[in-house]
Amino acid sequence: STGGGSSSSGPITIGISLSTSGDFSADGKAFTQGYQLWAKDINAKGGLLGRQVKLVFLNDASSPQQVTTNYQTLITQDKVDLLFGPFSTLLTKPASVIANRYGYALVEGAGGGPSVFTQGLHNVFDVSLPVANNLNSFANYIAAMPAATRPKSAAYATEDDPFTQPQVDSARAILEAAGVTTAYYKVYPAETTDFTPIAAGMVNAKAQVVVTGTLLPDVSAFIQAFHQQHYNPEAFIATAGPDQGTQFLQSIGGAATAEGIMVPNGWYPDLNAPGNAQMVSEYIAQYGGTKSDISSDVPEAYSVGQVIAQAVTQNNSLDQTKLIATLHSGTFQSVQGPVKFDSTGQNTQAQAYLFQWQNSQLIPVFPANVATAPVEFPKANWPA
Amino acid sequence: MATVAHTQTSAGQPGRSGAGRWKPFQIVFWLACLIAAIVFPLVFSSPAITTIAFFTLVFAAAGTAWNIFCGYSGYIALGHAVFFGSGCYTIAILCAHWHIAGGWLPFAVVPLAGVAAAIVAVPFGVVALRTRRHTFVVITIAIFFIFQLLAYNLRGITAGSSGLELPIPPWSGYVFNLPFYYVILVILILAVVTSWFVRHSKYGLELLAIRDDEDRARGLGVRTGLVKLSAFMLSAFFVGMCGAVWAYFVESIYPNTAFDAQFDVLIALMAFLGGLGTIAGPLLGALILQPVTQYLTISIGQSGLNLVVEGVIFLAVILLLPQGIVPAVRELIFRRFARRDAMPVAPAPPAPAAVAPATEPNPPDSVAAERS
Amino acid sequence: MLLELTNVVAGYGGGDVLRGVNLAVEEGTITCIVGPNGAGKSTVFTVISGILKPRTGQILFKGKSLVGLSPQQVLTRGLVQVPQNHSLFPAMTVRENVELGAYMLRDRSLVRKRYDEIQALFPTVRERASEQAGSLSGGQQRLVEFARCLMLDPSLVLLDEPSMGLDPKTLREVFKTITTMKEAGRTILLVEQNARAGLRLADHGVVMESGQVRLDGPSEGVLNNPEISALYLGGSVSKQAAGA
Amino acid sequence: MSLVLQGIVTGILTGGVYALMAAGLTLIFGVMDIINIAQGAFVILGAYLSYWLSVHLHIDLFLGLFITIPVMFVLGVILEWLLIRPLKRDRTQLSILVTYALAIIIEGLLYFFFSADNVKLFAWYTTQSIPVGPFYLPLIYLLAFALSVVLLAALYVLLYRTKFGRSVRATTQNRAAALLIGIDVERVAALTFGVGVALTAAGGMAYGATTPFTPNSHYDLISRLLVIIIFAGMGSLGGALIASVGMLVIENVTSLLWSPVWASTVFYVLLVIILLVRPQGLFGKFATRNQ
Amino acid sequence: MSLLQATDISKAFGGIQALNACSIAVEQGSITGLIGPNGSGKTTLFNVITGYERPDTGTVQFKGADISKYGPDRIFGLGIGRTFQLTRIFPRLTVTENMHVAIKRKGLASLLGRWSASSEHDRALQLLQFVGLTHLKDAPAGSLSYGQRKLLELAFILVAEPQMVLLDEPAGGINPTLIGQLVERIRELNRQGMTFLIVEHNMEFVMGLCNRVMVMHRGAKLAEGTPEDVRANPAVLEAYLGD
Ligand SMILES: Nc1ncnc2c1ncn2[C@@H]1O[C@H](COP(=O)(O)OP(=O)(O)OP(=O)(O)O)[C@@H](O)[C@H]1O
Ligand SMILES: Nc1ncnc2c1ncn2[C@@H]1O[C@H](COP(=O)(O)OP(=O)(O)OP(=O)(O)O)[C@@H](O)[C@H]1O
Ligand SMILES: [Mg+2]
Ligand SMILES: [Mg+2]
Repeated sequence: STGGGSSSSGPITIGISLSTSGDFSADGKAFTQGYQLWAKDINAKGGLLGRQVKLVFLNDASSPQQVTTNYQTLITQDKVDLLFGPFSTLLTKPASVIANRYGYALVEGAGGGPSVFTQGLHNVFDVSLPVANNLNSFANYIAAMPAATRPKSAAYATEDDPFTQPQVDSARAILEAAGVTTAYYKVYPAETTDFTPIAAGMVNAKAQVVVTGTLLPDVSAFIQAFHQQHYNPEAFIATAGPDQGTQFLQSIGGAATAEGIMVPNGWYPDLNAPGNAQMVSEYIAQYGGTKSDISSDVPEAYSVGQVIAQAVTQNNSLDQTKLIATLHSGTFQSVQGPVKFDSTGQNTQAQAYLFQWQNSQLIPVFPANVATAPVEFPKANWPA
Repeated sequence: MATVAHTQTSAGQPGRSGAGRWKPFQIVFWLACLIAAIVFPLVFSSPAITTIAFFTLVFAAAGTAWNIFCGYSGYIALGHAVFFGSGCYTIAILCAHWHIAGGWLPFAVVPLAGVAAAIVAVPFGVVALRTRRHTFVVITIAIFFIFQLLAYNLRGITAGSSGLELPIPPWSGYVFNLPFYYVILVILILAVVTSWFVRHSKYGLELLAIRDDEDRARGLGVRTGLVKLSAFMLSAFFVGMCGAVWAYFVESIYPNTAFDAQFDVLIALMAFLGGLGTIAGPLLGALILQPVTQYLTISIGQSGLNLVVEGVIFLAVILLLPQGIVPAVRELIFRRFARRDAMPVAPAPPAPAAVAPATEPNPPDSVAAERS
Repeated sequence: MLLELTNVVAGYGGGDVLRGVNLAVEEGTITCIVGPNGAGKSTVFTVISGILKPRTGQILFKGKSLVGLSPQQVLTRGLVQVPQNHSLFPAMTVRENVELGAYMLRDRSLVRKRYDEIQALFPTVRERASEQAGSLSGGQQRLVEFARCLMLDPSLVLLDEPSMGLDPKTLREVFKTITTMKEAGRTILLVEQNARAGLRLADHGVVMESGQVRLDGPSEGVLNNPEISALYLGGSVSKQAAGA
Repeated sequence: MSLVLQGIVTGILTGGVYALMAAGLTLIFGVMDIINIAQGAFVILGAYLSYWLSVHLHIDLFLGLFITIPVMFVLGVILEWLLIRPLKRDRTQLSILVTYALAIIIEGLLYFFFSADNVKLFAWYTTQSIPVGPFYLPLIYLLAFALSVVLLAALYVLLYRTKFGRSVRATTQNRAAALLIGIDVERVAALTFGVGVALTAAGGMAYGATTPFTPNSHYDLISRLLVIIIFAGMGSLGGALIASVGMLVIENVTSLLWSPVWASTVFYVLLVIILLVRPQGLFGKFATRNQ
Repeated sequence: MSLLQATDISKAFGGIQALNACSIAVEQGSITGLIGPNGSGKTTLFNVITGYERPDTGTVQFKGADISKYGPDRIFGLGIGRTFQLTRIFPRLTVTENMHVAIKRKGLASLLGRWSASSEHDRALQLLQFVGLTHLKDAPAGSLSYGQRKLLELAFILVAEPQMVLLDEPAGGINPTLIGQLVERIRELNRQGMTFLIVEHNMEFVMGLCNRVMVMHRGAKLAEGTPEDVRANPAVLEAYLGD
């Protein structure tokens, strides 16, 4: 390694462990893109504290054991100046423990499971939306509908995962309070490969609203099954998957099928937030495609870089103790909007937006102040 | 030690004629290994290295323990992650239940985790050990999944997919790994010594007989059910302890990391690679495989090519040293001894002893010497 | 000479098991190899049939070398072997097992004809035709193995202990069949621990010991050689019984 | 009630896809006594081949099989020659290692060429369905099931009605004896491996058309496939079909009537119970007796 | 009371009645021969006696105790050892290790102690010497020739010193000279109190060695008596010996 940590003139090194194989490899790839875009941008602007930024990536193969090794390697061997987080709650937990052991701050964008923040660590910061509230904007939108048009029943299915299940449960509570009955509620194992029985159960429940706590593979399987079964719910929202741009469209067979599908998120390509437009255009320049092809993993990663950069700049130092203190006290800007951490490290300022695929675009539809179009309700039928 | 000589003959190699001279070398070899293992983290003190060393020892100990049952009895179990996971959950639950804080105390819970795993091995073994060969392999896989699914679904005990946390020791990063390293080293040494005793006892011979022909062994008075189950429990006990130490080290466990299918495959691979049924085999397998995979993941993992390189290394080792590394190396050494000694699989001297005098004298050594 | 082994040296990974075997089998005769256990008799067979490659030495069959040929190629040359143990396909029926003896034949009607002849010869084959071969008794299996080798019409048959496990009546049948084969012009090379019976059946006797041929000659001569008799053919058990 | 019926029907149809994937495994297992850990990876490779053909050359998924099946067959024959044949002793055990290595090599190459993104196969029929009574039967499942039945039947004929099949079974049961009656056991092994791998091209296509996949998906597959073939009894083709269908039906029905999280548990518990009663699997045979 | 008594044993496999109400008794201290045509049920009877097969009906008594429901390990423990017709040794263990598997374990100490240091080791080596396998004592048993395996199996049964030994075709595939020595050895062990029940098709061996012979036919006992009686019995001639 170049040992950038000790020299004050060489580049600032930032250590990151991401998954290029295993369960999280698809997200790992998008996250890598986000981190790299940020580094490119800041270096183009003259770097951080006047020094260039260099990212050191290690692959963790989606294994917590490897994450443990990786962050120790990054800290003690590569002597990196700063740490960025890995992808997923599962990997963020061991990573934050290691970072804590060496007094490092761990800023991350995709480790939002509640258990990350109950470990009693003061060095972990999640720049993204606290997971449990993710679906609330959707639930609130439905709850706010006039009683006459408000759907009467909802079907819920969620993967047994600390990321998805809390969101679905939270949405369900709001909807039930608003009088939307639960026609179906099932948790299914994360390893499921055959989704037909769950889909069949939801089809059978004939609910008007479908809420799925899914990642990409499951949601596309559900969509295919609903399509085949000619089941057209009036509203269909998934915790994740529809926000993954091209990958999502590929896995469901094209944008026509995506019409009307909703997803909650803290970000969208046209969000009016510092640096967002630039990031979007650079992403397209670098990786091609259109702005709706951008996975929401990208801005999550990008924001991590932005927040750390602001804190470091404020301190004019790479000192980790100061960094942690600053992160706890300050308010920061990111492509996902403002960031302010509470004492556990969750972002209190994060906004939950509701997005919907309309005419091949994923656009914000709720809350009204950011909506570029009204919600398409009921959702269009599946294409023939 | 005569260790290597014995196991070697049962792997189908020439006999232990050289064992006498072999023995001092072995003692020196094992002592050297021991000393190297003790001073290693003091010399290479970087936590990045000691972390890998720690994981390597975890696998070495688990692989050795796996071998005590599977290597000797020939029952290839792909469900030892059940014991590893039981160890993980036992220590996590007990620490939470007894409010044990991070520090030395949780290590005291480790043997309990081993005992818990051994207890789990009883119903597991009673069911699985009634079957053989491929059916056994698949039953262990199935039981593994049952346990993993239970860990997911018995939320009251395991917290389901949110996982459990262990107490965090207050040690600083630069010395943090050392206690873990030495604790697992002790477990490893215990496992190796146990493995050695089993291998050289009548009990171990019975396991080996079961491997070759279980029904025949029964017909010679071997209480196969009891022998298998006890070895299975012994094996589980050590794997459970490994799990507990590992869990304490990584500090958060989930159903899919504690009960990890890859763990099942990995320890079996290590034993195969090093030499199934040998004492040093699983150890060596872990010593090679674990650092190599971790290193490859770190160094070229970005492209996904680490898997390709790993696979190719694997293939090369298997195709070049098909019996595993230990037996292959041993054969090499024995060849050298055999230059001076006669090979035991020499041409048959006059067969029935009583007939011998009438036939021409026919010293087997001459032929053997000229051949090797 | 139909088959001729010259100075054959062979072994299984370790040392040499055959240490320069010289052996000649004359066409149209029965040759019987006897010798102590572990002398290398079966190894001679595995070398001839191409399963084990000799280290040095020559094997000529009808004047052409067999060295380096695969077992199938050896079989095509007209050489069939019945090994000493377990050569049935246990989960296949007796009938399938016997028919597989003619695997090399393409002519289906010929296969059928041969099968009919064989089942006429051996009642066990007929009666147990549709049962799994693995469920037969030891002797019955041995008989099926023997029956199977009759499916091909080879010029040389190698039989490794055909008598083993057979009851006296069946044994006579088998020996009679061997004689019939010889009369039909086949050549037979057999190994027998039932040495006296084997040599009485044979024209030619070979005594092997420690991987070498110790004596080779007309079977009468071998049988009557007092030294050989004492060393390899055993005394009579009943005589000893009388002494006890 | 109709829900249960639907669970059973879709279980049967998805079972067909699994049978197709398992058939090659059971064949290789039965004939060569080799546990081909790479079978799952071959399935995924087959799926990616279909994907590549359909995305880049716009070749229909089923038509593409005329390309992918021969390609996978040749690949299988080459790999057998290169990797399995050199194993002279302890083949059963070593082959586990070799095929595991093969699996991770395939996985690594797929990451390299196709990235880790989730992929799914599409054609006009993947979203179509046919109304039957109160519900719809997805067309792709019907097609995949039909494909599975056709291929399994062909394989059955090959194994039990041809001379090649007889030589395959003979080799399975007694290799040494097969050699002695003139069977070219090496050729049999190569062809068997080839056929076993070729089947994954079809299995992979059917899988990819019904489920999204990544290079990593083979881990989930292989354990399920292994379970199926042992459940069925090794080497039994009809058994593989019935076991696959049984597994999927049990899971579907449990999932619908009780809960998806217990579906696999119920299946595995049933599996353990059945194997305890019939260790040779549902349709396996024991041919050995003590004597 | 006979040492071993099998009463009315029946055993069917599918349509085949391997044993049909078969009863035999073996006296303490005898060498009893069991002969009969191929497939007459001799091996099946051995399997039933030694616990490898459960009889459909009938009981087996050893020293007066019913052992029909015991497993092979327990029956061996009671003192019945057997060899197999299709030899079964432990192919990957060395010849010496094979010898030690059968040696009785006395308590936990002997189980956990080193076998190579056990007191029976010398006896094992002596027996190997007797069957002519000393030079192969460290070779894996799987590399032995057919006859050598048979001898090894015999040797490891004998080293265990069971009270009663069942031998299934001990002479098949064994060199005649060695058969002579085997006979001697069996006689000597018999004098020391070991009881033998021997299945064998080698008539010379059976008639010369056994003091009592039983003939099986179609799963039942056809005849029994001294070797001379049996040999002269026309039913036996018809069914087994032929003319
Ligand atoms: N597969 C093998 N590996 C190593 N050594 C072997 C192997 N097979 C046989 N041998 C050795 O070769 C020698 C000769 O064996 P072979 O089987 O030819 O004897 P044989 O004369 O047929 O004896 P038998 O009468 O007992 O059948 C024996 O000493 C045996 O130990
Ligand atoms: N497991 C089994 N399945 C089917 N049939 C069996 C089984 N075991 C034995 N038999 C049948 O029972 C009969 C008796 O067999 P057994 O082996 O006892 O005969 P044997 O007297 O020992 O004959 P041999 O002299 O040939 O050894 C045979 O017809 C055999 O096919
Ligand atoms: Mg032989
Ligand atoms: Mg018998």
